[in-house]
Amino acid sequence: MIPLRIKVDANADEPFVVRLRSFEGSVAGDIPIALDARDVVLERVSDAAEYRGEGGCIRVHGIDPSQIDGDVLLVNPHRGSADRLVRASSPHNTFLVTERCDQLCVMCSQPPKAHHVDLFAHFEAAALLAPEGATIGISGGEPTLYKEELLNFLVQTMGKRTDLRFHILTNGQHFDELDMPMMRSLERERIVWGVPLYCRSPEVHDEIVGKQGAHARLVETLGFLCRAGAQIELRTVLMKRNAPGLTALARFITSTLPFIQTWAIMQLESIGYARQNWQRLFHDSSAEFDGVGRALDLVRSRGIEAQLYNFPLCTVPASYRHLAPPTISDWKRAYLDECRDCTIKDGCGGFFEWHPKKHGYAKLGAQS
Amino acid sequence: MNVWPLKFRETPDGGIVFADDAGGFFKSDEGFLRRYSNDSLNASDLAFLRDGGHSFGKEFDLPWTSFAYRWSRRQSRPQQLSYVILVPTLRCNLACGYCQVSRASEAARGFDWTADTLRDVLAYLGSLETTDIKVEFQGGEPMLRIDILEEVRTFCRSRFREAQFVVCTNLQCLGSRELAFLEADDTFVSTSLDGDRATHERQRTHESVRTNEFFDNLDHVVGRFGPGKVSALPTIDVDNPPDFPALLDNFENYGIHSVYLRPVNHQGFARKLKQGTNVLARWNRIHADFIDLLVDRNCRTGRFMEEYYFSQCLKRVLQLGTDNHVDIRNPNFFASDYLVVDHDGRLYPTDEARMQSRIGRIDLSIGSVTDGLDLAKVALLNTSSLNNFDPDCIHCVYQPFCGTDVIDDVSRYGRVDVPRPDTWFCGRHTAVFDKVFELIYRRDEAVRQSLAHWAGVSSWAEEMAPAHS
Amino acid sequence: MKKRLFAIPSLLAAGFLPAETQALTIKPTFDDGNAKSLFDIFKLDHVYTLAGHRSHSSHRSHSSHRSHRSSTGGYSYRAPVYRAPAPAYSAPIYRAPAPAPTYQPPATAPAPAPLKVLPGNAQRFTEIVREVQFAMMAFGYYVGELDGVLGPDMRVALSKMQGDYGLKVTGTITPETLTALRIAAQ
Amino acid sequence: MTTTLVNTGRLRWKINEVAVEGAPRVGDGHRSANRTEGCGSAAVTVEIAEAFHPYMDAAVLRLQSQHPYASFDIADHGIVVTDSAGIGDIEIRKAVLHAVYRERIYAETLSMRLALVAAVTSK
Repeated sequence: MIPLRIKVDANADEPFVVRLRSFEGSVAGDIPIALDARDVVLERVSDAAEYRGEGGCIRVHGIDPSQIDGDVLLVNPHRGSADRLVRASSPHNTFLVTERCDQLCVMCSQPPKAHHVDLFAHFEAAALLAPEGATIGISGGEPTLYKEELLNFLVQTMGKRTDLRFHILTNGQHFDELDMPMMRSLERERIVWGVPLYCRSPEVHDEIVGKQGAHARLVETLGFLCRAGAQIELRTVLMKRNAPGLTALARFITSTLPFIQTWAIMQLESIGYARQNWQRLFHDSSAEFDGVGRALDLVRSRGIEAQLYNFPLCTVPASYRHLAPPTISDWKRAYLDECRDCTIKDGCGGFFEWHPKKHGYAKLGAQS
Repeated sequence: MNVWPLKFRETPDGGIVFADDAGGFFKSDEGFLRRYSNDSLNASDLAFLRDGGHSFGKEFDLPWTSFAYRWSRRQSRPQQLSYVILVPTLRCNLACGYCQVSRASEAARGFDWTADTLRDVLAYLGSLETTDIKVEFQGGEPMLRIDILEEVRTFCRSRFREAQFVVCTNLQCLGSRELAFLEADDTFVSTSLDGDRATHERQRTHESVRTNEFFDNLDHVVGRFGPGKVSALPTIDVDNPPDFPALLDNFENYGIHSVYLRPVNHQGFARKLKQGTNVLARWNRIHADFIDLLVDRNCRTGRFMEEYYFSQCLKRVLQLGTDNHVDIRNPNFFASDYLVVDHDGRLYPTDEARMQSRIGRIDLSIGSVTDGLDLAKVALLNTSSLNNFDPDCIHCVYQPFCGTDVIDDVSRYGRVDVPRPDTWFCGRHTAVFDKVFELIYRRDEAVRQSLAHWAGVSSWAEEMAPAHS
Repeated sequence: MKKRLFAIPSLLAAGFLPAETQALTIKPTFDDGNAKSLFDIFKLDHVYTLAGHRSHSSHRSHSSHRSHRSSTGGYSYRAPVYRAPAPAYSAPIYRAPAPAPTYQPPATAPAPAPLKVLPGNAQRFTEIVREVQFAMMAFGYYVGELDGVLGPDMRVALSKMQGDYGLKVTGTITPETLTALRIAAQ
Repeated sequence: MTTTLVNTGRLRWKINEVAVEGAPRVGDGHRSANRTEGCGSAAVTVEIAEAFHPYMDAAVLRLQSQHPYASFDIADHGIVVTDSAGIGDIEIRKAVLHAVYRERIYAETLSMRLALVAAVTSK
């Protein structure tokens, strides 16, 4: 497990953003003269690592500076901790812009909270300091609950950093036609909108997301996003409740959502509400893969890309494994004992760190 | 509920195939057709049509937007010029009977690029905006001017970010210089292999010595560079077709799994062949039987081969935006993404168009490497190069999947406004799409396996073939 | 050069219609600023590479692989609950907390400053650390793994070595430390 | 019922529509084709429902080009096909009905097609 929050001492009134630079093992000349105002450079390591920058000093505890070089931290001086907003060495960086949400999904991995702390200014500073060509995830809660701030954040950062890409999760309940000019002004190639849709039937979708009329509102938004030219990754978490309807959903995609860029069928992550309802929700795709396979083939036969996220390769029939790339974020990826000396391990995304020991897959095991 | 216009066509088994302008298709029956035409669709009809994306509530709602999207993706759009076919020489060291290009003999003079032409061609290529290029060398036999090939390749490698080269060669003579040229990773071979040895000799090499040369060279190239290097296609004479099972074995043992059956095209020297009556019907029969042979063989061997054009038409039916094959897209914009540079530096939209000028039938040239592209003439060609408003196509169920080929029409009939059902292009494509839909709606396991493979998926279940009764 | 005679003298003679009569101008115009029609938007990023044509079906173009983000990526860090640091790293011995250094966030507006991450940086750094570990082991300062990973015992070893050799004691791999250990920094 | 005068470019057709009171109204084009003997080879009359009458001439135009040997004439309640040797009754009736269906479908949905193209290509 890679820690995303570390202990930092700093005496300041408000939270602030810094970028850690070590320059260890490099020749003296390597240190660029023009450091950013928010860069802090490693000076000493004893029982803590001391960094100094324009604004003064901070002390980092409990982790070796070499593991956090280039990271962008949001330091919270009152709590003596900092969140690693951007980990320079990882492709999976996500900004949690709010914890509020207008839906209450049965499998929500991060159950929503009522309070909201507006961190957009810090996120903007952090994005500007991110590694070149980084893709930054935006998630929540529901990010478009703060649609104005979000769209401004995108316009600002994408304007100043033309190399940055964004992957934004949204339940598509809050767009309306007035947003069209702004949406069309965004550079479409650099944003992918991750939109969850769980079932062709409105009742089942509404029940899963815990909100009446959510499906109808989402269907409207998908039309809007298509006309805005947005790139859409449609996401369907596979559960007992919607597994039977997968082929019908596939047919709905080919006839009514042909404009999506890709369809991601995702295995369940056992955390948050999903953990509490695991037995009721988890669908063992290794035992019943037929519906999943036929759904994938139907959309792919129509030229729409479809993939399996979070599926351990051994639980997927061989002829579909090329559609199951490793997708579990590095910081929460783990392997089981059964994975030892499996020949296809490095192509496999493994399991979530907190996947239940009784993994629930009938067919699982090292592939020779 | 508004239902988008549906076109229809009866199938041999008494059913009727329907399709809308965006290519959404399904199969139903006379009863549904009558209800649809009489505005008396029942609830189950309406539900089925809505599910299939054939209807919408009001303009700009999701169903409407989805249909508009699919309709737009069905129309091809002009691209950036990034694919050139270069003809450095018309001379050839073979004398194939069906030669489409009316070659010049190997010793003839005045059929190669002069030094000036080469210079002008390179200048023209240099002036292209594209960052990536694909160059195909045709002829005559391009290997007779290996020197020109080398110079063009060197230039393109430095001028373009990515460059790929295909040499259409008869593989008759392969010296060390030619082999060295083909060795490069960015260079591929396209050759002809007319099925079985006997047919190949009868149609192309005429003497067994030359046939041996060809097969030895083919073995050598495939053995040395691996199957990915070589693609081949058989030209089929309707009067004397090859032994198709042998053809498939031959292709498979050279590691070539995609066979592109091409009928002899009666231009150039081939024109002098007597072709007998009703060539089209006999060609369609041969093609349909070949598909059935493939289905059975694939099922029997478990090693899947395909007929390239059938697969392309299958994908045209199933998918949007399958415009990567110039024979079948709509509109078929000329000089949009590719063109031909003849041995005298003149530019042509296709190799058939070059042929028409060569035999003095009609001048379809569209400029030259020195004067550049004749945009006015290209625009004139493009006006008739779409099927959306043709009086026959507007009623045809296959219109969204089909294409148009005005140059083929001119070459055969001297006009482009011949009623479609009377043209070779329409007759041939109607037959191919009939076969595609026959297979899509057949239930037997062998057909399903091949269809899954040809469509690039792992299984083919009934939802692939929407039906309503 | 002499004008060649053709059986069909012109395109019009072959039935081609004059250019302006094209009923439908679905050729999107590229040149009118950014006002886009739905047609333009729907056709935006669907560029294909020409794979096949009449005389030879040359090689199939492969579809480019797109990046994907997996699980809900629901959060980059857990809700306010504090997580223990990585178990692999043993907590340092407790010392009376030194007063927290003061930090005054700069007032200037955040400016774009992309971090240049050269490919292979991480590899190179691990190599250098492994060489330092090896040298430190040779001089008797380090007894741990030669795994190229800097941990607390390497930090203590570095400080001790720097002290003994009269170098500036930082506990980090400084340029003068490398020179002292006769390791060339690539 | 008005007298519809349909100008199809070169040909000028005149159809007089007479609504016959009390005549059995059949809601759809589903009529039996009855064959009346006499005048050379047998003539087949395919009855066409009123809703399709405006499209009979366009249908006849296409049928004539597709079946040059047979001749097609518009009568009061349908289309009479003569000299259709070699094509069975069922085939003729289907060909005629399908032709009429196609013309009606095309005419009545043309506005939808034009609206789609306009909406999709407008800036």
